[in-house]
Amino acid sequence: MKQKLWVLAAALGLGIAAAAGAADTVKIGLMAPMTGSWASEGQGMKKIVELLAEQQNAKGGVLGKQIEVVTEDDGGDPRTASLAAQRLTTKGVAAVVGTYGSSVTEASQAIYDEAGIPQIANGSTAIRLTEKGLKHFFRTAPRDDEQGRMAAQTIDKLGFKKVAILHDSTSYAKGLADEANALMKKKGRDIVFFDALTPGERDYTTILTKLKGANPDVVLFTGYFPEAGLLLRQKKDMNWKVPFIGGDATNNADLVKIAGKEAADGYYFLSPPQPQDLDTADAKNFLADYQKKHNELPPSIWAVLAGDGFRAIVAGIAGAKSADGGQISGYLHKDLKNFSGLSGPISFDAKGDREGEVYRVYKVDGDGKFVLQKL
Amino acid sequence: MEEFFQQLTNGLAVGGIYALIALGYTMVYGVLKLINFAHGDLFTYGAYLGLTLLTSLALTDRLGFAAGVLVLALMVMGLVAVLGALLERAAYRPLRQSPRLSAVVSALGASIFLQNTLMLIYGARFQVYPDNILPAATLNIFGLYLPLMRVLIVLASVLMMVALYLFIQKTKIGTAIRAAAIDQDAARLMGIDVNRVIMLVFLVGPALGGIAGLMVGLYYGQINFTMGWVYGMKAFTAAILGGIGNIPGAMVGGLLLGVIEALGAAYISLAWKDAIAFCVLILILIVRPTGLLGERVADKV
Amino acid sequence: MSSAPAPADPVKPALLTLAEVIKTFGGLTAVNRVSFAVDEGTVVGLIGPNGAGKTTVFNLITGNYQPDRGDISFAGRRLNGLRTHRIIMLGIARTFQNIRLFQQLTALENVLAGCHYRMRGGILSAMLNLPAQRRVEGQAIEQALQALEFVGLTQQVFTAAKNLSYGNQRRLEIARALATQPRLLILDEPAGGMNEQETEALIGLIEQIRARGITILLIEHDMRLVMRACDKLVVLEYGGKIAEGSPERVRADPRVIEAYLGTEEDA
Amino acid sequence: MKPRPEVLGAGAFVALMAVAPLFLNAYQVDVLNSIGLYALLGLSLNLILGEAGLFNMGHAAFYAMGAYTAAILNTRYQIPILWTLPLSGAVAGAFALAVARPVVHLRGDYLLIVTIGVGEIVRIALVNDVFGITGGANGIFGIGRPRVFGYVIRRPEQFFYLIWGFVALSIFLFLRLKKSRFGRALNYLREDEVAAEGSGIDTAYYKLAAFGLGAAWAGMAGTLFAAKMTIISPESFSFWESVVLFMIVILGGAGSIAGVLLAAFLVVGLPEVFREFAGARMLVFGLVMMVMMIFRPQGLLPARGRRFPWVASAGALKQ
Repeated sequence: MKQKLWVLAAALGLGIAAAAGAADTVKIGLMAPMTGSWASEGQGMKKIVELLAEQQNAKGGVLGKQIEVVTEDDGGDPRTASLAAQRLTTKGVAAVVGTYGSSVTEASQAIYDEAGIPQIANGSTAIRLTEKGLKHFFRTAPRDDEQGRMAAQTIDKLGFKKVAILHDSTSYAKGLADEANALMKKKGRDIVFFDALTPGERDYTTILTKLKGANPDVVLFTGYFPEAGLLLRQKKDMNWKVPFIGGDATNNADLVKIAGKEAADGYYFLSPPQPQDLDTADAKNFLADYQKKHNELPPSIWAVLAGDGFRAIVAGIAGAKSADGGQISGYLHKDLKNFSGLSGPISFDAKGDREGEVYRVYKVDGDGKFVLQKL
Repeated sequence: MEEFFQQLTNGLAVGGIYALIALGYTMVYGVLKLINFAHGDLFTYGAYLGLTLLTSLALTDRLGFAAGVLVLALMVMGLVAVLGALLERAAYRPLRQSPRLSAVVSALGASIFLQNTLMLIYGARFQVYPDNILPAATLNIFGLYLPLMRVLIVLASVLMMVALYLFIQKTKIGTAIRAAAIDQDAARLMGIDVNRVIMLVFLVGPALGGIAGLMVGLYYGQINFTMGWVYGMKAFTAAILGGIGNIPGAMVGGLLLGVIEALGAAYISLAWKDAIAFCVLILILIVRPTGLLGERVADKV
Repeated sequence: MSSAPAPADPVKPALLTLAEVIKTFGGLTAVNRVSFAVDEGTVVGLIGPNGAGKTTVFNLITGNYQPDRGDISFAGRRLNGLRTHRIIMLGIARTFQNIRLFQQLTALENVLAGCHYRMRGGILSAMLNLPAQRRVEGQAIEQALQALEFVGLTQQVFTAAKNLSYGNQRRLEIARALATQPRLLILDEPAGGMNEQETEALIGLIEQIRARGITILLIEHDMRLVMRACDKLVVLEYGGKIAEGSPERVRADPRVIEAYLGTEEDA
Repeated sequence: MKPRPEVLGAGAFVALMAVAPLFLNAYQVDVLNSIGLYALLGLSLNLILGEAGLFNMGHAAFYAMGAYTAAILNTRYQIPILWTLPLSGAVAGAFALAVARPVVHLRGDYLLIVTIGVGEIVRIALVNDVFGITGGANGIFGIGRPRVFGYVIRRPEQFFYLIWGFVALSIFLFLRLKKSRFGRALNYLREDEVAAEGSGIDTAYYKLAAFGLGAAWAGMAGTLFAAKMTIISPESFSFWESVVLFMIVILGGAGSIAGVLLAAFLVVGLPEVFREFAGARMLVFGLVMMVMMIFRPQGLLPARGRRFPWVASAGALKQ
């Protein structure tokens, strides 16, 4: 046993040696789900941030130093994330981009805050993340309450009266469902159904039958795309023609593959703009570069928002003329106004939330394309 | 009332799949007294192999829908059966004389291993069957919507179960399986090659699990490498519900569990659906550990 | 209670009595209206062909099975419905037909199981290692060592049970049973699998146990042992009692001879 | 008299661990903290699975009970988190007793299935915000940092001493327990239940006692977990958590305290060292489980027979 422990200790020791590197670069951390259920998002985040760093370094880096991106895998899991955060703090990063899931981000927040390292999350939309008064936490993603507001508004504009709300009991989906529910009730909409499905199953006919019994004008599903695809597919099998509206977690090309084009036709969802719908010149140029390098578009807007987080950090370091966490955070809070991000202008409010409206409404057409709607 | 019957048919369709998988559990348990935890993953392999064969060989394009799917089903059954036999050889046979815990742990290890092999090969993302394979038609009977494919799935399941039942009850090989299930030593004395019986059980059970996987893939379209776990747990519950080791029991248990789930979700709570299924399992084990159709056997002291 | 057994000594009631005990499994009647008594200080043998229900009778006495009908009482106390460990605590100890030792544990640990119920101390006193706890442990170990010495396993105190020879495993089982300080010791085929020498030594051991005032009820196929060691025999066939009495009388009983040799129609 | 090699090994291990935080960075210390928590949970499961041989694959449920009790008491009633230790242990233990009572007589693999079911029911209950106190999928956040003698425990190395101190205390107590009649009774159960009952041991009582004590300890480990993470949510108590704990006990050697420690290091520590192969971690787990059962079912460091040194000398005198 003793021997085996020594081997382990030695292996851990090697880890330290590797971590102690040179200090003539500015290190920016990226915490992303490189493995696990959200690995495709994490891969996209990494590709975008690394390409941006490459381009910035070609322009001379920041503060006259080259930028080094240090990526750590959070596995899409809170406990792995807290270890990833510990690793990044010990590697001397100036600031951190990431991550995707809200509960995953939450597990890392306190660690960065206590270490005085600014963190800009890209996919974490849970409201409470910015309600804790953390000085060093920001996000380029919108908040769930904004999406909830947008959902209520869209249902209003489309003229639906009786609404069924279905979530999947995850933190994100439940939060969004609660938010939309409260807003629509206030406006006098009739909420005829509010319940959760079990994610990860195949057969949702039981739920659909129950939903149909409630006879809604529209169903708001706040969960993720795999379930949304199955719901649409099985809904079509039942010959039920009610429209579905989904949240941004259903913004994924696989939705149409799972549902089939015919069943997905007419499905609405809310989302920040798709990468290809970004209309600034900056975004168009960058996406062209990205496509040239990786021969594909970024997997989702969330990866692009990681790129925005990275750009904001670089701007913060340049603006504060320092790689010190406190200075960067101070600059981001006060001085960064209408910074030109890939996804539009970026400013942070006192809580670290992004100012301005980000959500758009999309509809799936007969070819399975996601078409931006003007409502 | 209409909604009640609709939910009933929903439950039966899901239950048919459970029953088909439950047969594999119940056969292995009958002969080896082992919970083959990896059985649910063999089901997943059926779904993945089906997808790969379907897309790479373009069977339905070449042979048409019916013949294509039939050939595909036979191929999947064959491959998964071989996989099942290999599993028995590698993970269970060396432990035949070991304490029960060893075999259970090995089974669990095999399950984790199979599942993650699949993940490394295909990736962690959902895989999607092409959506234009099956004819989409929905029957409307007295106001009940019955998608044609669901009806076919239940029919195919029941057909296979009946065939298996007749095979076990009426053929000589089936008698050997039943004998080995009652007492392996006695069966051996009667000149039955118990190793071959066990091998056979590990061919037939996985073949049925594999075809269930293919049906799920074809009908639901979306598969993923962890799905065998949930289906496996449910199917095992079904096997216990019906009386483990008992083939009609697995059929009854599967269909019943599907219906309990559907009605529980409809009239008790959607969000607690799986908890309801597990409560049924625990209650059965407390109240009637032999299941609905099982017989009570005294423990040897 | 028509055929209630008459105690041999009318002054002193029997230590163990079975009255009209019935046990069925499914459709099979394993024990059919069996009655007999075991007097204190005697050695009683329960014999009969394979499948006659002998071991089932033992399992009924020690509470592993519950009788469907009939009464079992020990030292004036009804045993029906009691769980096995309660019955052991009343003063009945047993060994098993297929040796049931704690295979991975040492001989000493095995025998300490028999001392267990007379010891005091729970989780807390063990964790705190209180003086009382240590004293109790010390006494138990002493008693366990005595039991091991009694059966002649002094050399194997720290040997794992699975590494003992067959004969020694049987002895260890007896030592474990004796460590419960029983009034009645039940032995299920104690000479099973033993060679002649070992059987001889076992007969000596049974004499010694008896000399300690412990009553013995045993199942055995080895007729030499049965005839030499037992004061009384009870013969079972197909779950029912067919004879009872001294070895000489039973040996001469035509029904017993028939049961053991088979009738002409059977053959 | 020369000390035995395992005593030397244990001494070296304690010395090494005592100074480890001085040489390691925050991340590495945090990995050791994770290992410590798993070791603690492994030790608690070892009582049930390793010592008593009861197949429990729902241990995460008891762990969750403790963590949630602590978190609720701390966030709602502002009870300092470490003060909740006894109560969260008691709640987890009482829950285990209530659950185990009707099912504990079931045969090994049936018990396994039931405990998996219980684990899932608890997780579903937590996700569905049962009684409105578990916070649903969000879990409970804002759990206070623990304080020891006025010091706030915050940094990884501070947690290191808290967690490993508790591990050391647990090992100390469990070693004593192992030597006592209680510890032996659990082993009798594992080896042969019928023979145990037939030797006068109340098997039903000891099965429940093993469940209760093991669960109570897991509950206390849950408190430490909640204190360290400051946020707990149902996904931390999934079925796979139970599987990993089951593995730690089986891999190390059922009933072996040193084995559990070693297995915790291997199962939690190695994937951190070889992070680039993280995707294959579970695959290796599965393979190891199969291969171990075939070639080394007793585990890496199997438990040894109790020695009773004073008996050895007494026995020698007699001979």
